[in-house]
Amino acid sequence: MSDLRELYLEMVTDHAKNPRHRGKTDPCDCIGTGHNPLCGDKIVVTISLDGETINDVKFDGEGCAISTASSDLMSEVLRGKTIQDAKDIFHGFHELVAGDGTAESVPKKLAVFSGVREFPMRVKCATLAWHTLIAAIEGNKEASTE
Amino acid sequence: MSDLRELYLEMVTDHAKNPRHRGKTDPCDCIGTGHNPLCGDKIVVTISLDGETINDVKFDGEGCAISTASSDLMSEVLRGKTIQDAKDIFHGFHELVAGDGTAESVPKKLAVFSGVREFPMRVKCATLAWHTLIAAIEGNKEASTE
Amino acid sequence: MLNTEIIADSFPALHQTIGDNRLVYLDSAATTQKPQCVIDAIVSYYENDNANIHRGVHTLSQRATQAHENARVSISRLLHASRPEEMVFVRGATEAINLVAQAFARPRFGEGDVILITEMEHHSNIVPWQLICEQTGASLEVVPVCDDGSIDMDAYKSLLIPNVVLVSMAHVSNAIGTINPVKEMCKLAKEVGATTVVDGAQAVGHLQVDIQDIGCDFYAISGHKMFGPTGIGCLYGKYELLQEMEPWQGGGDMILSVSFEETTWNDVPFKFEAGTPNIAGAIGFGAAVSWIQEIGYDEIFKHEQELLAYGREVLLAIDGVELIGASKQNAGVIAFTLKGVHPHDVGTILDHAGVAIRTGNHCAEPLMKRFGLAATCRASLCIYNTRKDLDYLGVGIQEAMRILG
Amino acid sequence: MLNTEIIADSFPALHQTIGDNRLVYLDSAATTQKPQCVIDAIVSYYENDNANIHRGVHTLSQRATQAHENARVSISRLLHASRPEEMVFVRGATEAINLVAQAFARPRFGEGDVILITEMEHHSNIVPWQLICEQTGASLEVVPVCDDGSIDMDAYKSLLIPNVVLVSMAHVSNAIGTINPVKEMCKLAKEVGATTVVDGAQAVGHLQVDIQDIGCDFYAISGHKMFGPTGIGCLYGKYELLQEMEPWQGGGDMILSVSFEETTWNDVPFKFEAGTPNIAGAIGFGAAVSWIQEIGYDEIFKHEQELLAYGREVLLAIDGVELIGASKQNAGVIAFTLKGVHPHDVGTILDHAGVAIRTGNHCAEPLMKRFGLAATCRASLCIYNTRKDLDYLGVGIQEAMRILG
Ligand SMILES: Cc1ncc(COP(=O)(O)O)c(C=O)c1O
Ligand SMILES: Cc1ncc(COP(=O)(O)O)c(C=O)c1O
Repeated sequence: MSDLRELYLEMVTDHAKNPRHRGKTDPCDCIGTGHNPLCGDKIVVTISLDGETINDVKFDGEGCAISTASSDLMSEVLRGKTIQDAKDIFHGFHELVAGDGTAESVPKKLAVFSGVREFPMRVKCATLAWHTLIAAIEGNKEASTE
Repeated sequence: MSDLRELYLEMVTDHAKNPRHRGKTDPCDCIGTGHNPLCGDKIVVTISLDGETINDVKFDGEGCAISTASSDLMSEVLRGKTIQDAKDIFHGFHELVAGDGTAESVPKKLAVFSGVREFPMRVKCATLAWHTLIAAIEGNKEASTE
Repeated sequence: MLNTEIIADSFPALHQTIGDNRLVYLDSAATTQKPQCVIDAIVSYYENDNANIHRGVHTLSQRATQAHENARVSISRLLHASRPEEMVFVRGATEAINLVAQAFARPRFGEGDVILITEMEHHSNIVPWQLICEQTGASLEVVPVCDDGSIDMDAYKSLLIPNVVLVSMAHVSNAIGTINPVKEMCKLAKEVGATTVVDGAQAVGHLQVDIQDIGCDFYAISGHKMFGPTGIGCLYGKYELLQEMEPWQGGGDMILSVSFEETTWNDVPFKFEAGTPNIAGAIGFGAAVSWIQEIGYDEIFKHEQELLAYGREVLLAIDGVELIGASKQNAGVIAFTLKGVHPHDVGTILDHAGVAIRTGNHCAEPLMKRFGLAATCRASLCIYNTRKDLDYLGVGIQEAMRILG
Repeated sequence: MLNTEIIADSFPALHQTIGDNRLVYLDSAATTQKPQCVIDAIVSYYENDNANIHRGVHTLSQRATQAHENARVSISRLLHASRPEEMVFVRGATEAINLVAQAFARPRFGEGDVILITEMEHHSNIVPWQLICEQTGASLEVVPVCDDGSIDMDAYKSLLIPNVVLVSMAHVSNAIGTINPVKEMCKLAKEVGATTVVDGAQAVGHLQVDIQDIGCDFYAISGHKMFGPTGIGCLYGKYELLQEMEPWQGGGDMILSVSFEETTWNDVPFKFEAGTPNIAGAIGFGAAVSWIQEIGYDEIFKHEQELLAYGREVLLAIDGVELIGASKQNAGVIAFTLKGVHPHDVGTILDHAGVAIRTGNHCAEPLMKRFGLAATCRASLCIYNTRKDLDYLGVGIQEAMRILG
């Protein structure tokens, strides 16, 4: 049986309860809206860019613990990264929570989501922020996990 | 198990193969069309009346052995009967083939249809002519057994 | 009190563990579990009588036809329809409502006509009418819901203007469990000449429904929400209305005769049942009806009311729990939120404890919005549930509070 | 040759007697019998995983969702669809064709447009188009059938004028078994820009179907005609076409979000799957597909062709038997009449001997008229039939001739 404690690690619940990156970037160069119809969550991700470099990422909206923590930690790890970095990190992250990836292939802070893989119904919660980020970068306004 | 020989008594197969009352009455005071979608049969029943008395009944169209024999024997027993008689006989006949009736309650010639009761899917074949007759009398042009 | 342990014994799916915990199934509003007799009826059909129905002369076809039509008779009696021909077999309540919308409303409604629904409807009783409005130019009006989850009857009365051509309402809300005064609502609707549709998906598994007494024109039900199989349901329609209606789908069995020049429709209800129906489904549905009748609605309703009261008590004893729309006339549905904990997380944590509830918008987004929520938790009760089940629910919720609250 | 005795062993319904005689089931074109594995899959769903699908976080709902979607994948692979999203679950072929008619054709067609079907169609592929013609002003044209039961391809070509917007044709005729050259017909239809619909109800249980190779836009199938449960089928539609189409029914699961102001549709195929689907049906359908793949179409087709040849031989040896439309490219369907004996009587007499055939117009009245008949007898073959079955058929027919001929 999958272990609940692996899903709700302290770092996850901490970021879920006290997100550090809630809000809207200023300036806001890209904006995307994400929707997870499974739980009714809607989030808005904003990005400020300096050329190809991500200066800041923020998110807004209500979500479950997994989705909020994932949004917050995504915002945290992407600061100062390039757009290509962001895509690569998402790839690794997606492999971690839904594929064969290991904790080594993602920035350390994201390793706390390793437990998600055991909860297939929660994969979409963990990836919603990322899908929304990519949509924002690519100029699609909306992302949905369904 | 129901007995096939009870269904296809010689009198039934004889009237089915050599119906005596095929055609159209002249004059034709009432006409009705009957349709049994179960087997695709369509028959036309015509009646010549003298007041309330049935002078002649004939039928036309293709049908299965049960339906043809029933049409033919109906035509035979109804000659000279009143309309009310016809309705009463149909009532007894219906009870015989689909209800609790016995051979005593129908004109002798119709008793050959006693076996139909054991073949529920054939009740409609046996009653099609009668439904059509009633429809003709009551001025409804069409009868259907379904 | 009813011996529900014995009742639960007839439901094979209830006898399993999720991880280390016994399954506690509190999601019957989504779909009920199936008693053994229903499963057996399906198996027996496939193992003994499997054949296509209508128009077959061979024995299997006769048996299958008989069993299929017997089910129609059982269901029509359960709901007190005036004749079996008033029950049209469909896939479920959703198809039933769409059938009314497309075959009744679409050819009749137009600009200026008003369709009235309530704020607590399931999407299945919203979207078909939105489509009709788009297709015909009619407009949709919505009766608001009070804070306690009951319909605002004053608002209902004032919305019932003569332009209202159809009123459609849930008998029981799937999201919060409100039992609506459908008899009174139908009576009022009739006064302005409106056709009435009652969405009974959440009612018939839990309380006695007498269609004649309610006085509605149409009533929609789903087999799978009343111990029956998936993929089968019924639309009840008044005989005269069904007769006047356009056909629904075209195909086999719904016609009397077909030619390229002229096609004549079959009689009601076959006119609406094109193609091979869900024969096994109908037969299983019939078995479910027999099962319900064996227990009796009095027992069912009493038991679920008792559990409802107990469940509310258990939940309200937990700090941070808020009940949503817990009206006085309520079926066994408990909608709630947990302070600071998202329903989706509650669902996962409860599942881990073996407790199955539903979380989300329950296909009732407008009602969620009415209560200012994106999602809720919903525990829905059934005759096979026990107080112990609700104790487990309470323990699981406390665990969720501990982890995330 | 295949060991069909072993195959027949997996079909519980085949092991019974009708009166004193072993059941000989020759009515598989109406519905096939079900192998044990299909029945088991249904039972297992109800006994272990029964839950509503999509949007549930609890274990049962996850399992049910997974099983339901796995079935979609299996079916899409069987038919060589390019992705599972191209398979829409419906009640059966009839609903599939109605879906195309209402959600694709109705909003697009109008006066001057021509819908082309053939003279051998099942009512389910005639009436939906008659309704569309009535609703849109389009007109229906019909490709004639030759004496041997094949499509008159010259006539087809000359009917394919640029006004033809849609062609719909049976892959295999249910009434006489003709296998139509659907690949060529689709190619020709494409040349005039017509959308193509293939009614595959009678094909997929008997021969390998490669949708990509056929090149059609839509393909309709019924689970119950290919060893699966009743009440489930699929519409295959090209992904781009499905995306462009209007929704079918409105309700739960077919929307992304609902508000009274604006409702957004869900993605394909969910846009067309409103309400709780026939979950057990889909899962059983998936099991039927696995069963077919285990046997393999090569074996199935070879066996049925062999039986067809033998069956024709048996029948033609009886005085008074006439075969109807026995074309060269024919599936295992033998349509026949008996001189001087009405098919309905043949059906009763054969049933008495334990032999189940179908009699009547086979939901193909126009084709009956084409052959100047009101009804025929039809023996339809399946992988589980044997030569012995056909011997019994022959004996029964001789009995019918003796009694009534
Ligand atoms: C050729 C053909 N098309 C369509 C259908 C309709 O299938 P269903 O009754 O499963 O909807 C049938 C079934 O008899 C058929 O044989
Ligand atoms: C109140 C209500 N109406 C309609 C429906 C739709 O029923 P089905 O999904 O069986 O078509 C549901 C099912 O969730 C419901 O709860």
